[in-house]
Amino acid sequence: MVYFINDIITGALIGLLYSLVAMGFVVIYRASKVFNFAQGELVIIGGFIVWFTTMQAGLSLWLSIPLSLVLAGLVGYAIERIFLTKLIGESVFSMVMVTVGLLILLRGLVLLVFGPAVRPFPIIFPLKPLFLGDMLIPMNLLMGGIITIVAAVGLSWFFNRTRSGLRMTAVAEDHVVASSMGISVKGSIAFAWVLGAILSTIGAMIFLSGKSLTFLASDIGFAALPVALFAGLESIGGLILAGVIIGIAQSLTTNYLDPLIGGSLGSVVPYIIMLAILLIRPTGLFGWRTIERV
Amino acid sequence: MDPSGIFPTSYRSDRRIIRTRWQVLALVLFMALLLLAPYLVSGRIIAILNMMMISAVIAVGLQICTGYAGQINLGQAAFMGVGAYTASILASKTGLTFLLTIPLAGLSAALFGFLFGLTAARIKGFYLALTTIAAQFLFHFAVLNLPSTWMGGSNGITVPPAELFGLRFVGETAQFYMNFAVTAIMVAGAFGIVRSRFGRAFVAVRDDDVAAGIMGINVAATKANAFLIGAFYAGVGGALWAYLIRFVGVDQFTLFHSIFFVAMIIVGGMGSIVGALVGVFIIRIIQEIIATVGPNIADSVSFLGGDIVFAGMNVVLGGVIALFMILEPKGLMHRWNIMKSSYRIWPFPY
Amino acid sequence: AIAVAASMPLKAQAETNYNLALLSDFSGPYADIMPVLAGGREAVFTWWNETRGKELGVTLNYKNYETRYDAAQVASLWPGIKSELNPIAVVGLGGPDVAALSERLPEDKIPMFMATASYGFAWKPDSWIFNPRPTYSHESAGFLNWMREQRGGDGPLKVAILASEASPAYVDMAKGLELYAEEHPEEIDLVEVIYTEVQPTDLTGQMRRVVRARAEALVIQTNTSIVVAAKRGLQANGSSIPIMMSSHNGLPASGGALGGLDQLEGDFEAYGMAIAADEDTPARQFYETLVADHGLKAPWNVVTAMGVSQGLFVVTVIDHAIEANGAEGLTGEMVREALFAGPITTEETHGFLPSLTFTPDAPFPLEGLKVNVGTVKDGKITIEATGVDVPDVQKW
Amino acid sequence: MTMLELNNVEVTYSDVILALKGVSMTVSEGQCIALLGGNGAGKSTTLKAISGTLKSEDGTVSAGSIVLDGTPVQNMEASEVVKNGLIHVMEGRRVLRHLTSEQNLIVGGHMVPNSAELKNRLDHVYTLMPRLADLRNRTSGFMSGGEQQLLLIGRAMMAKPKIIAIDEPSLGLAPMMIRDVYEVLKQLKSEGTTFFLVEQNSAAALSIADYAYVMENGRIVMDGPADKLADNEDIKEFYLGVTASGERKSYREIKHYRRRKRWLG
Amino acid sequence: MTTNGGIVSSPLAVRGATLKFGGVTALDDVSISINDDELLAIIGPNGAGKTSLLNVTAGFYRPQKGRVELSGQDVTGLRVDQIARRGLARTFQGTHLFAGQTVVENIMIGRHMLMKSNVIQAFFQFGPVMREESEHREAAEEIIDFLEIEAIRNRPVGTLGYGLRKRVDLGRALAQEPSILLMDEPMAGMNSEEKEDLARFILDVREARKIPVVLVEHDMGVVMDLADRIVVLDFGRVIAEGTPEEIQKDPAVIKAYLG
Ligand SMILES: Nc1ncnc2c1ncn2[C@@H]1O[C@H](COP(=O)(O)OP(=O)(O)OP(=O)(O)O)[C@@H](O)[C@H]1O
Ligand SMILES: Nc1ncnc2c1ncn2[C@@H]1O[C@H](COP(=O)(O)OP(=O)(O)OP(=O)(O)O)[C@@H](O)[C@H]1O
Ligand SMILES: [Mg+2]
Ligand SMILES: [Mg+2]
Repeated sequence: MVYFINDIITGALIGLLYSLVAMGFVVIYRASKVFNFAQGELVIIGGFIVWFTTMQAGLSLWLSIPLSLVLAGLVGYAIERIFLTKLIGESVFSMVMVTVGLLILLRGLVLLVFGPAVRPFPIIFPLKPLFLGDMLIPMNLLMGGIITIVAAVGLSWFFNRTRSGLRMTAVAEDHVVASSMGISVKGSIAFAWVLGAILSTIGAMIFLSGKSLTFLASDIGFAALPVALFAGLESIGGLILAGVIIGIAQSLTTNYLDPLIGGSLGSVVPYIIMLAILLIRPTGLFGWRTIERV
Repeated sequence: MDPSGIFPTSYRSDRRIIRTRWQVLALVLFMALLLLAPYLVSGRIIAILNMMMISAVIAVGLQICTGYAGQINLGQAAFMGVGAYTASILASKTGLTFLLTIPLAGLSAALFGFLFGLTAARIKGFYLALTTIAAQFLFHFAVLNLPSTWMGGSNGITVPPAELFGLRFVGETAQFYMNFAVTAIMVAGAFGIVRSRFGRAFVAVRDDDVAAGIMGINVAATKANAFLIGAFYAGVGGALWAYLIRFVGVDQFTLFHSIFFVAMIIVGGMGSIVGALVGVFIIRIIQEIIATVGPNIADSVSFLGGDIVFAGMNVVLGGVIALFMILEPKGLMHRWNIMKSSYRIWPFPY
Repeated sequence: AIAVAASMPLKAQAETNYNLALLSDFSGPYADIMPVLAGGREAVFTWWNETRGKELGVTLNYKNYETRYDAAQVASLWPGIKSELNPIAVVGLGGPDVAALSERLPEDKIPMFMATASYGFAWKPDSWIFNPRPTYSHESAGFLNWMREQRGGDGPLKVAILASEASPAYVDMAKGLELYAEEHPEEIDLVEVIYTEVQPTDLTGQMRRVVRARAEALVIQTNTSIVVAAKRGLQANGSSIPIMMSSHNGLPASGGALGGLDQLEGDFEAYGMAIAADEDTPARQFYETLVADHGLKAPWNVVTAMGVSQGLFVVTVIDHAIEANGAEGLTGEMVREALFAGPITTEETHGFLPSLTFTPDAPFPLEGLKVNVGTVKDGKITIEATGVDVPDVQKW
Repeated sequence: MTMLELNNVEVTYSDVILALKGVSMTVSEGQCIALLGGNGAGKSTTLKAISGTLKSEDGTVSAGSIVLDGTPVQNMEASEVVKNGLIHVMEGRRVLRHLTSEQNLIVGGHMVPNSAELKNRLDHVYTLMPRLADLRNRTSGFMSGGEQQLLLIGRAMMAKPKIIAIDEPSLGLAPMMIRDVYEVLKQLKSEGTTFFLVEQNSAAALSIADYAYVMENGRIVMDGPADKLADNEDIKEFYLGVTASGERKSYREIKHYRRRKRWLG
Repeated sequence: MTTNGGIVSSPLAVRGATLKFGGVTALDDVSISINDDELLAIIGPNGAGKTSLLNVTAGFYRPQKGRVELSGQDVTGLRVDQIARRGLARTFQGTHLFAGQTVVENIMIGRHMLMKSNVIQAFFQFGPVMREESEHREAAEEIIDFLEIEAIRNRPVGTLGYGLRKRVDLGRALAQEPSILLMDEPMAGMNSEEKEDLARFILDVREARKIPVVLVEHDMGVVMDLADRIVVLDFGRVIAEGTPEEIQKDPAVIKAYLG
């Protein structure tokens, strides 16, 4: 029973990590209506920046973490400047498709800049887990979970309660209308990418702390997708709930069902849950409902 | 816009794709050249053409589903896989002729696609795009976890060569003719579909599904149909793939492959069959150039080191694709059409 | 063939030239090891040309082809390779090469030689593709039996295996061992078969299952990332169940990714090939020769060893073929025949490979198989055992 | 003082379609000008050219200049044009559909420095258009066509621009509502706002405008003080729908005949 | 009026329709029925529920209470496309055209449901499909001639001005060969010249096709001149019904709407 509870807790925490990565998607979507297919690549880039500042440049964690976040923000900004600015005014669809190109490009770029080797990732959170009686909880996930919740609360306050948040929402709603109201679409999208890149980097730190880094890490982007859709693409707060549910379901499947079937149902369970939810609520739990009017 | 001097004289002639005598000539010449290709160019080129034709069938299907009907589909490689597996199983277990296995492969992929298409009745936009990713993962999971006697599990399936009247389709030349025949039929069929009432219904649903419904179009069925047709093409392409490689394994049909199919239709231009073909050509050609030029560069500029050159090549591939999308977000066909109409009214600027 | 000439200037005294096609993956998933692996195998061809080749009047030319580890790319490259090089042998790399060419090579009558262990799905008679090593399951079964003997006492060895469904090859590793354990309950008790992602989020929970099942060994033949995550999971559980790795995710790679070999103290790597340890073995000596005289630049590690052993495997077979058929007019078919004609001795491969006896029954030797075991002692890779017998594994 | 000046403006769509063929006009501060014209004449295009929203439709100002309050704004980013004091109320009822009516208004006033002022302006809009007050928490995408039209006008008011360029404000409004809206416009005008009014309801437009332009086929074909134009026979017939003698024609009596535009020949 | 087993049934009848969205009552027990070959105008202030009434009729909204009948058949709860296939066509407030498509293509989409060919025939493009295409294309061209939009036949509708779009919208509805036509503010955004043109088209349609038309419109001149009968809605209720003369004099209507 203790183990069962432990599995639930660990699952929920892993789910929160998915939520954090998914938050990268959602923030970009919420502020620009662009669905970023290259989110997983942002995670690796963030990871490599952290690796570079710590393992290569040899900075202490206190220095390298803030520096990495700044650098990641710059990368996000650069991506926006190079790839998306020119497309403002074009259909959102073209922007989304550019992110598909970005995915292919960034994969190559990571390989070119950082090389293909498997790198050790710095130990950012203590390796020693937290012991609660018989239960043990990985420190990186625990602290990551807290960070995720704080970030979610903060960002959802920002988007729902502040005027800047409302401005970005307006951009996501309709680029042309927003700019005709004097809202800088460019600024909003740039902000979104900066934030998205920073969130991805934090995600990378939690995900990879004490582990290894290769471009395989981008798979987390696709693991986080179901969480974003489950919550609904506009909902930041909803990510927490969605992440926890999906994380727990996945953990219980891998630990109790997979041994029985001798396969890896755990890795597809998030997608199955997502499909089921979307069939009931086509825009996720808290996503904006499609408005159809004639 | 028609070239001046060309006026359609009947509704049928107005429907024609090919409108001038020169175009007829060009098409005939092109087809003849293709047919003679095995006698004109090296095996390597023929092999590239084989790959292109198979990709073309799949990309054209995706174009119908995504470009015409507006249903973003990131599961095309999975649908292709279903077709490839179907053809392989039928060919290896029942010895059925490829004349039957190829259409059956299309049908079974179509069925799988249709199931996902049904969800499109409720799920829209990005939500739908991302549920099609689920198709990808579910396919992968199913192949690996169903009893291995069904779909070969992790072992994959070896495919006997296609045979017709004792003629074995092995080697790139023989396969070229087989692929050519199938591709020609499929592409011609695609033109038929998109210019028929179905094509118009697809476009209607893409542009405004509310209005489409009120026009008497069954929106849910149309979307499901779009998936069905798109997946049918993918299935046929998958079967051709199976006969070409003669071994299918689940890792040949990944999400990354699906993403490349999407890239192909974007580069070529959404909503145009020719665009899909152009996109396939461009992306495949870049890949082949990289595979061909890369080793030579690595050899001649040895101070760079092979790893840098090859990694750089991947960047080039990604970069060129991204660049296409940035500079020509509406695809090459769009640029072509603009060029065409400004050429026709030349020398007047407008 | 300009490139061929550029990469391998023709020697005036050589009378006969043969071509080898080298399939590489410099930009796909194995880009990390490719440069080193390529260095190893190319150095062997240089060595052979400069020594044996000179004696025989034969030069082996080679050319690398980039496959991006993609079956479609291999398939479209192949006809070009064939017409451009007309190679007598292909030096392959991995799964996509096998997938794309397994049905094609018999038609074109050109054999392909791999570097890695084999897979259950390639285990078919009359193959044209050959591995110097048996399947991963052979290797793990051999290792586990050795471990059980080391442990002594009664009862089977309790074992867990960590695999992934990300690639069918990874599934294959688990399936083979599962079948072996099923058929040999007195040897191996497979207590856990765990599937995870290629870059796992967290394996603490899964490792607790392994610990609670009292596993005595954990087999991970997939990739480095999984080894790292599993190690962290075991550490969190305060456990030191030894991990058995394979060559491509072996001690040096995994140790590097963990930030130091000391983290892997007491863990093992086991495969049917020389262990790249510090000890002065014949393999090590041959490596030093390659470095000193034949331009090899790669460090002494398992990947280099893999490249060198593959190169040696190829040149030895060709050597046999020349002996049997003379230096002139060699064909791919003759090369393949030579493989079955007699064993490739461990001396011929300078201790990189055990003695190999191929039959048309399988793409790898079915008898007399051996694995070597390496471990980390005091932060250093050492050879723990050599020539460990591989049991008879049934096809799955 | 000249608020807005167009000099020989040409607009092309998709590099090939020439929609404006050299349009010049002047709007002085505090003035209300009306731009009349048939379907496809290029009225909306003129507004889009001024406000910088052409780009989203693949259009550019290919010749000529547009000067807003001393700053050249042709091909300027739309959000920058707004900073120069112009708000464009676009046709097509483009509300921010998932936001509530009030959130739409707040977005309109997003440049307001403090929230007290924001509240003030909201109240001002609500007193001028009480219907919007009733709807404040309604998701705007679900509102009726007319309600959305009102919301757009309210949203423009929130920004308190120097000049409002408004595309068919009376579109889809009930007769009583049109009167109300024009009352509001008059009120704003008296407060000093400059208006650039594109309108099909010519009677209403001419009643408030000081000066009017008539556009056909991308060209200005007629212009003059509003009251003068209102007396012009053609304007009466084509735009005001009254016969030369000042009587309204019945739509039932319309016969199938081609009319001739006198100013074209 | 069709006689159906002795019972006289109107081409379109809405009986006691009530439609609520959360707290908003868009329609409150609304009943209307239309006679053969009649032009019924529906007027009312903004937000009165006119469009909602059309939406209920077309099956786009499902009323919580009440029924919709087409020629005596209950069609409540059918999908929009099923209702369209029973002969109901409509134009939209604003436009809902297929913006990227040309005028001809838009009109051909309107004919989709009248066409019979299947996918396989379309794929192989043999005989019947081609014949069907040509036939329907001819019908589409007739509509284009009728609406006098020949010149813009091959223009994408996205590039047309508002007024022409409305005309194409009408063309597309006519292409469905409806037995009843609903029009939601067709005159909005037109100057009086264009209104006259459109009025003429509406009159011609009635003359040629002899179908009943339901017209929602805010232009009183048009409504009073064209309508045979007028229904006035306010806050989702019918507050008056009668001939134009009666309505113009009705004090409730003057208070709520005309002002
Ligand atoms: N996006 C576009 N692409 C191409 N041509 C366009 C585009 N938008 C408008 N046009 C063309 O430019 C001309 C002017 O259109 P505009 O929308 O300005 O007309 P308008 O006067 O506002 O008409 P309406 O009263 O019908 O709204 C028209 O001929 C139209 O076809
Ligand atoms: N889907 C919906 N969800 C919520 N409210 C709605 C919905 N559709 C309509 N309404 C509300 O119902 C009321 C009636 O709307 P409707 O569109 O029928 O008005 P209308 O009479 O057509 O007005 P207008 O003349 O302005 O077009 C409005 O207050 C509108 O806000
Ligand atoms: Mg307009
Ligand atoms: Mg309405």
